[in-house]
Amino acid sequence: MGLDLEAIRADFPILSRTMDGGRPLVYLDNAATTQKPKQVIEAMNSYYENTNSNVHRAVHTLAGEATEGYENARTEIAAYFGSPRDHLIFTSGTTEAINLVAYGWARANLSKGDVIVTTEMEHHADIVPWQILSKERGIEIRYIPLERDTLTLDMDAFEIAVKDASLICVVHTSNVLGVRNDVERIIQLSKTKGNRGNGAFVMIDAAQAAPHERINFIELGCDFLALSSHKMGGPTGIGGLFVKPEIMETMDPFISGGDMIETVTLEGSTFQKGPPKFEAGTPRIAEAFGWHAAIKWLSTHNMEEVHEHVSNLARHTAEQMSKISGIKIYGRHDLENCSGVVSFLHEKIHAEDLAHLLDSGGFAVRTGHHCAQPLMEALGVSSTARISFWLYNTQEEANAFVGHLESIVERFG
Amino acid sequence: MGLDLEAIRADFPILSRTMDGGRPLVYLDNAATTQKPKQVIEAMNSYYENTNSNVHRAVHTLAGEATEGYENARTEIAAYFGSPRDHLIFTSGTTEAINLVAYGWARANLSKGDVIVTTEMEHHADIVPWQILSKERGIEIRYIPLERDTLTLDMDAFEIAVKDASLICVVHTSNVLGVRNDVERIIQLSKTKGNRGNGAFVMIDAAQAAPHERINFIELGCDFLALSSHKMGGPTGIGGLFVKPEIMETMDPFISGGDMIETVTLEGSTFQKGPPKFEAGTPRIAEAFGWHAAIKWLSTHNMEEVHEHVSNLARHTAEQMSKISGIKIYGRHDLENCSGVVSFLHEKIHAEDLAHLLDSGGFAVRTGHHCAQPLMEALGVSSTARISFWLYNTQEEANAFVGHLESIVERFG
Amino acid sequence: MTNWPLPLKKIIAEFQDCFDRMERYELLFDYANKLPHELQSKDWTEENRVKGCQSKAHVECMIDENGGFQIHGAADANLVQGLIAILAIGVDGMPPSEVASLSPKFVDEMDVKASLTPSRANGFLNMFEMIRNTAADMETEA
Amino acid sequence: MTNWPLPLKKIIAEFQDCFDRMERYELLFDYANKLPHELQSKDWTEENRVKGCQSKAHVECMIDENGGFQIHGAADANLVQGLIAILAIGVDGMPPSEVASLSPKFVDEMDVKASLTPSRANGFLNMFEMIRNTAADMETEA
Ligand SMILES: Cc1ncc(COP(=O)(O)O)c(C=O)c1O
Ligand SMILES: Cc1ncc(COP(=O)(O)O)c(C=O)c1O
Repeated sequence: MGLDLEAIRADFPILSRTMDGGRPLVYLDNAATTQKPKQVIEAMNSYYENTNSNVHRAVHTLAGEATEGYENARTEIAAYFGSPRDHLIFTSGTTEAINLVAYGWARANLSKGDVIVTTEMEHHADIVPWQILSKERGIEIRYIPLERDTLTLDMDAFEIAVKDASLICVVHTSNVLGVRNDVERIIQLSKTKGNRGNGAFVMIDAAQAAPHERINFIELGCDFLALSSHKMGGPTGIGGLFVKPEIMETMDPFISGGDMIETVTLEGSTFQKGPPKFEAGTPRIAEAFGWHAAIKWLSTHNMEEVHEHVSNLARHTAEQMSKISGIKIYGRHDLENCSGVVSFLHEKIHAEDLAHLLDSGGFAVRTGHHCAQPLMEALGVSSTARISFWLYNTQEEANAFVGHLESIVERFG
Repeated sequence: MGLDLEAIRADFPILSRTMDGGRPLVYLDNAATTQKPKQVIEAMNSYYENTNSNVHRAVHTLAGEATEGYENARTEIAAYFGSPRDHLIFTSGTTEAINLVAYGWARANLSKGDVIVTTEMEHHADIVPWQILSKERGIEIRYIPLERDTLTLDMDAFEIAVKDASLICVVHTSNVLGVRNDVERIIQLSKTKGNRGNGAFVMIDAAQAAPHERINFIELGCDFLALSSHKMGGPTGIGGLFVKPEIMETMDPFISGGDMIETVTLEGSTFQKGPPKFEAGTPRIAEAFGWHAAIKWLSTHNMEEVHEHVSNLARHTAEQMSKISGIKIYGRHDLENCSGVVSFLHEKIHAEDLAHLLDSGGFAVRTGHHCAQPLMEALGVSSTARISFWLYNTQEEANAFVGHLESIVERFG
Repeated sequence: MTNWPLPLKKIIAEFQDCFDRMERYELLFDYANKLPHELQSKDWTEENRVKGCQSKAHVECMIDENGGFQIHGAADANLVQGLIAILAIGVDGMPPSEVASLSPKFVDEMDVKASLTPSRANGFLNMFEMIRNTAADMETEA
Repeated sequence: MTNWPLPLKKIIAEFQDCFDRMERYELLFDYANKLPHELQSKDWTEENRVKGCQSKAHVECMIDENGGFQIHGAADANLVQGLIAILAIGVDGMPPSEVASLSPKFVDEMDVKASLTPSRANGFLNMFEMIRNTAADMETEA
């Protein structure tokens, strides 16, 4: 079997775009955002052309169809992640999802003296909200270090740190190193040893995992799971937070206003139960239709094959790249479960120059700190260049990339 | 001159949809959300088919085009509202915009003993965030009552209340009554008499005003202006908060994470200045392209004509409806600056039944409390039915609506 | 047509004879006045409220002296009350076990979109589910 | 072609003679090594940092003994440093008044996309604006 790359690529209109000098686009910035299949674009079009209406609380036909479609999206997206629909709160993305944990759950359930454990490997989205909370409430943050030699989390340090922790926040798969953390073990340790044996709460940032790994929220057993639609073929502007219902009940409202209330009087308000309590105002309706279409599209592929494909591409490419003189790879691509991300630097050519030079060959490559400055600090660099593969990338693209990189190094290195 | 309704309608694909029994769709739920012209749908398509990339901090061609388009959207949308680009923070809509004032500004600048003045006429989006803040911080909320006979704000009460107020939050145009408040006077009184003569801060909820009235944030002189794209022809999932820059500087970050930081270390973070500080994570990129297209499209029309058109439709329709036996209108449509909204009830037929019966004629009408329960309380009802016109609605549609309503009342009244 | 209880079958046929949606609504309005066991508004409690309905709807299930099922209900909107009435008439006196296995599809056959009032959860389906569950409980208790 | 200062005109012509973007980048790399007044990295301060550049870039404006304009600068990325060098060469010794009225369009004519590094604000344009403003200030002060 295997993935039918030709058919897959045909679903993505942007992949036939040509760049400077008629070169084909080789899109290797998928960890930043993936491209969208036409099925997703069409689902949103069709929403706007046939159905558009505000959802909930109206009885006309369009409102009925929009509400049904919107809530259906919740049902199907939740099901894709192995959950009933009442576990999924729509947010604008992973960042807002983590902020919802910080504002809605942590501020209601943690206080001075509590400890949050997170890691050096995190994206800023999983650092800054905790730092702000820490400053506001005197909650302590401890960072699990990255082992400098293996570029994986120091699990011994984790085992010690988890004991005092009320909340553990860990990235499932790094957006820089391509490393997948052993989240199963992290969750298990948190639940058994966390909070002095009473069990700690766990938030998993799955932004980089969901695009190539099927995640089952219920089986995984964490309390919170944060996601972005735009990194898995869906539109911008939407994402989600999965929350165990019994924990959702202990959360205070965060963003408030219409649609999340039960009653409002001048004296005060009462709130809805479940996800609606956290979805104030007009929701991201077209975006929910789009994300749903992305999930449907992804479901037509075998995610184990997808994972194998992107991780093989990354592994082979990293191997080839490391043979180019002056190129250093930051990450682990020998691990079987590595993602499609390869970070690298050249000893002489500045990462930003590299990216420009690669772009002139049609290769879309990101550079910078990748919103992970503490990780950069741990790696001893201020930025890296990064390529990241998704299911539509081909071995030919990877080869062409390596070839172009080689010629750049020869000419400019 | 006047609006070329035929050309306008041709821009909206959904308006040619037929409903039950082949009847044309008569969309009268514009206050909930407007339909989108094809220019908006196409702008988002083109973004996804040609440009899609994450913005900021990358140098490849797609990222450059996406960033340019995204930031260009900010420039042009801000300009439409008479402002430089650094006055506009993108949010997911009016609700999040008001929450940003509550979390980012009010929590940093108000404390126990401070008074927030708002009104009985507000949408829940402009009530619940203040109630939550009030509970959390002991800040007092005072509600300016609605004059029961004129259905306008009690300005005498306002003149008294404003003196103690640190922050005034008022809806520009009611989503139920069609009444436009005298926001110019409210702002002037707030600035001169507010906060014991030191001047109070003013937040204007312009969600219902922007679709048919050209608002100039700088000339208006308020401190905060909240908006939703989806109510003015743009996509769901985006809106904005206009803030005076000197006030933006006094705001704490709200949602935090990537892209809004300057530096992150394990010890703490420093933040960007201006709007970026409040836009954490991957922004609503396609949505910004879409909203920009909506603004461009709206700019091709004379907003004074648009206002006259919707307000005439509302006025004439309300007049006709009030002649139907048992129908009672809630609102003021004799006022020259009324919006396109007409709320009504029948003395015998339940509002929800009315909406179903109207829907069977192809008329999309909303019922409920319209996220304004305190206003419903003031009107002495628990809900109303509501029609709301926008620039594509025609006098023929309005007539057909009145005719169908008449026949319903005859048959079921 | 599925094998509906006879009273329901008759009602469905009536609706299918209607000329258009307006006529079906008229019929629903008629049924709203035919509630076999009206729940007086003084007996409307938080407990018997149907969740997910935009309008107020209240329903309670009982067993009559012969062990037959009874729905007592009412709503402020006529179309909703009409649906409650039809359901109440359709199952009146039936053994709870049969009620427990009833499908809500009959509403589709009646072709009244009112059933689809798009609340967060569908009000009618919520009501139906609640009634079936109560019937199933009565069954096991009996 | 706009009426650029002669040294700039020459440089633009050089770029226009390039075969493709890669060759233009090569030329930019060459110019990066031709900074007329390199700002040593020990002199890189928050004050002379160019905002909106992703890479580190620092620029200071001075007046030479003949009252001519001078750009002292450097960057960690070569393409950025190349642009600084071209600008520095292009305006070296020019009267500040002329610098103040220069247009940034010459970069378009050189057809190097590097100038378009899509930061929040365009780094190169920020630098250019800063240089023009400084030149204008020198003018009024003089
Ligand atoms: C007056 C007013 N304010 C605020 C809102 C909330 O806007 P959104 O739902 O787009 O956040 C609405 C929309 O219903 C409104 O009419
Ligand atoms: C690991 C990780 N977490 C969080 C985020 C933030 O996601 P978003 O920008 O969609 O909110 C990203 C995306 O860059 C990421 O890679």
